[in-house]
Amino acid sequence: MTISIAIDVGLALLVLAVAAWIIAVRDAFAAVVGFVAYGLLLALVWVRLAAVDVALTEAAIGSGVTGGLLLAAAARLRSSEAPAANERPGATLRVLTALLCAGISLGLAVAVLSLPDPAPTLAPMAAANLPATGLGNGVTAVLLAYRAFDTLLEKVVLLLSLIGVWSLAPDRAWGGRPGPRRVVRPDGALVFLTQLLPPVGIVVAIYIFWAGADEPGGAFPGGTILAAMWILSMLAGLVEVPAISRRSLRVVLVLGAALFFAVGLAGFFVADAFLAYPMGYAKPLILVIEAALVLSIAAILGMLVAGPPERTEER
Amino acid sequence: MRWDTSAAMAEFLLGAAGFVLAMVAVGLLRLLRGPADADRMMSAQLLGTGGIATLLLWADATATPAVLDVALVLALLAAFASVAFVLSVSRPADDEPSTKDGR
Amino acid sequence: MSALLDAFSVLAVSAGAFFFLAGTLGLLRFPDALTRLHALTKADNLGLGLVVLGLLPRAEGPLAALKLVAVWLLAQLAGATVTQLIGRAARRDGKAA
Amino acid sequence: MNTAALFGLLGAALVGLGLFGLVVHPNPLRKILAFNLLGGGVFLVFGAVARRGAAAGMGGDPVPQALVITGLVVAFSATALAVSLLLRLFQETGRTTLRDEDGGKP
Repeated sequence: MTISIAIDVGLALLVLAVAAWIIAVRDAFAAVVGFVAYGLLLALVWVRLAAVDVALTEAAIGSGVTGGLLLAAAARLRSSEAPAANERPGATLRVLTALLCAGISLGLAVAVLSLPDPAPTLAPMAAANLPATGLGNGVTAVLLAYRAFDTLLEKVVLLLSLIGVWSLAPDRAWGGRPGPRRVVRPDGALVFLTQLLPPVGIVVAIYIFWAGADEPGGAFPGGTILAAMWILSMLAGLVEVPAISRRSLRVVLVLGAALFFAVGLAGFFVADAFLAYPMGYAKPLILVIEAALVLSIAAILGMLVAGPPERTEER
Repeated sequence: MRWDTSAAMAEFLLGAAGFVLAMVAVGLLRLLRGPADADRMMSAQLLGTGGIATLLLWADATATPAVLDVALVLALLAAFASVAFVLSVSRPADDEPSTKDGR
Repeated sequence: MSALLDAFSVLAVSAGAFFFLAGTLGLLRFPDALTRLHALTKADNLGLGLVVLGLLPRAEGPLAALKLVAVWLLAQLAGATVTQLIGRAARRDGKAA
Repeated sequence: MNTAALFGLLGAALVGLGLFGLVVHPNPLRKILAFNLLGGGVFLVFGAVARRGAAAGMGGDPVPQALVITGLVVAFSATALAVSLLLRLFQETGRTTLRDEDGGKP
């Protein structure tokens, strides 16, 4: 299949060129647009690497939500002056850095080329234990059964980073709403898009989450799509950004991690180990946890993009 | 029965996917040249559409229907970055006369 | 029948690929932003549309066909919106320059 | 050369590029971008390892793939935190430089 090889080589060169351009270009906004393209191309690379689950997550997070976040930041920072010339490292330093970085790349490349053959893999074990989980998708099984502990801690990391963002709020705005007040703009195309897209997006998100049990999909891309739809509605002024002190918001934020943790603790009593699922109940439990995770991921990502609170309730 | 043709068809679809990908890659030159933000957004938009078409062709050529879902997510979020950008720069009191837009 | 459908797929996909070629050429060769935008919308609408049309008869089951159509519709919606935003930005750039 | 090795090498190159940008760019937003490029490279190396581990009817070893999915989400949360810090710095000082200009902070 020479066409396949040609496509792979072309795609790799394209990603490399876009990445080099992102580093080299002067204008910050142009670099961010390049980054959106980079995320999209990486999603294609993941498909070529037969990692469709990763491709879905990359498509949703990498080019979608991260792109929006960075473009919005670039827009708000446009008025800031360019860094002074004396802040740029000198030519000698740059050459030295380039050499060092090239050395690191070279070392990694050697490591990639000298990976053991045959490759060590956990795929047979993952496949052999799939029937016990009732799932059909190995990646979902790893995320929510075999390595559930990692996923639980990752939820905690997400919450911690949200607390980090909130802690940047000025004292007077604590407990208030992030971002400026937004009004619905009388603008045909945008209103049309922001009213039509979220319902479709919610359906797609639920489908991706549901398919995740047996096909590529799952809580991460599902939750991210939901987050993107929420962000769109908030930006368009169709939905108010919730105040961070609101109890219902906080419940949704911790719901995923809390339920995950509770099921994990229950594992001590019903299945002899933390995060062990009782026989025969693995799949329903996993689906319930995943549903909670979808909601929590959507809420956390949405609030992360919204940023620290800036205005208090009474304004 | 299409035993004999299906392999050739897969090869053709893969070739078409490569062609579309190559085209939008060339279109990325507009990202390099600019000169305005509008031009850069255009080439990103073209890359998005081309990437979606490439994924649809791959899904068929390699018989992996799950790849369709990736295309679906990309299509859903295709406008997200641009719209987020526009909405976050504009203030409520926007000076643009939107009604005068012909399109 | 299947040979006919295959021929249809080949034709539609080829035509779609051609519109991507046209869109790219237009994007690179046309002199100003608004004409470039015009070229872009051709690739957007017709290129993807014809590829979807060519793949439809080969779709495995109604769900796959539904997804193909949904992808095209979503891309249309995104394309229309972004085109409008870009067009406005291009006019503003033109005025500023 | 097979697909896994090719994209693994791409990942290695991206790590170097991202690291270079992270070091030499004085603008924090560009540093955030470079950090994400670097992250993408690391994930691709994982992807190459996963692809090589294809077995038992799976296209790749699901364990590194799951790690990458977790990593993507964590990378996003780190990016969002960094962007918030940067925007807050800009709000407070009107500048986005990390340089401590005249010896001390006002």
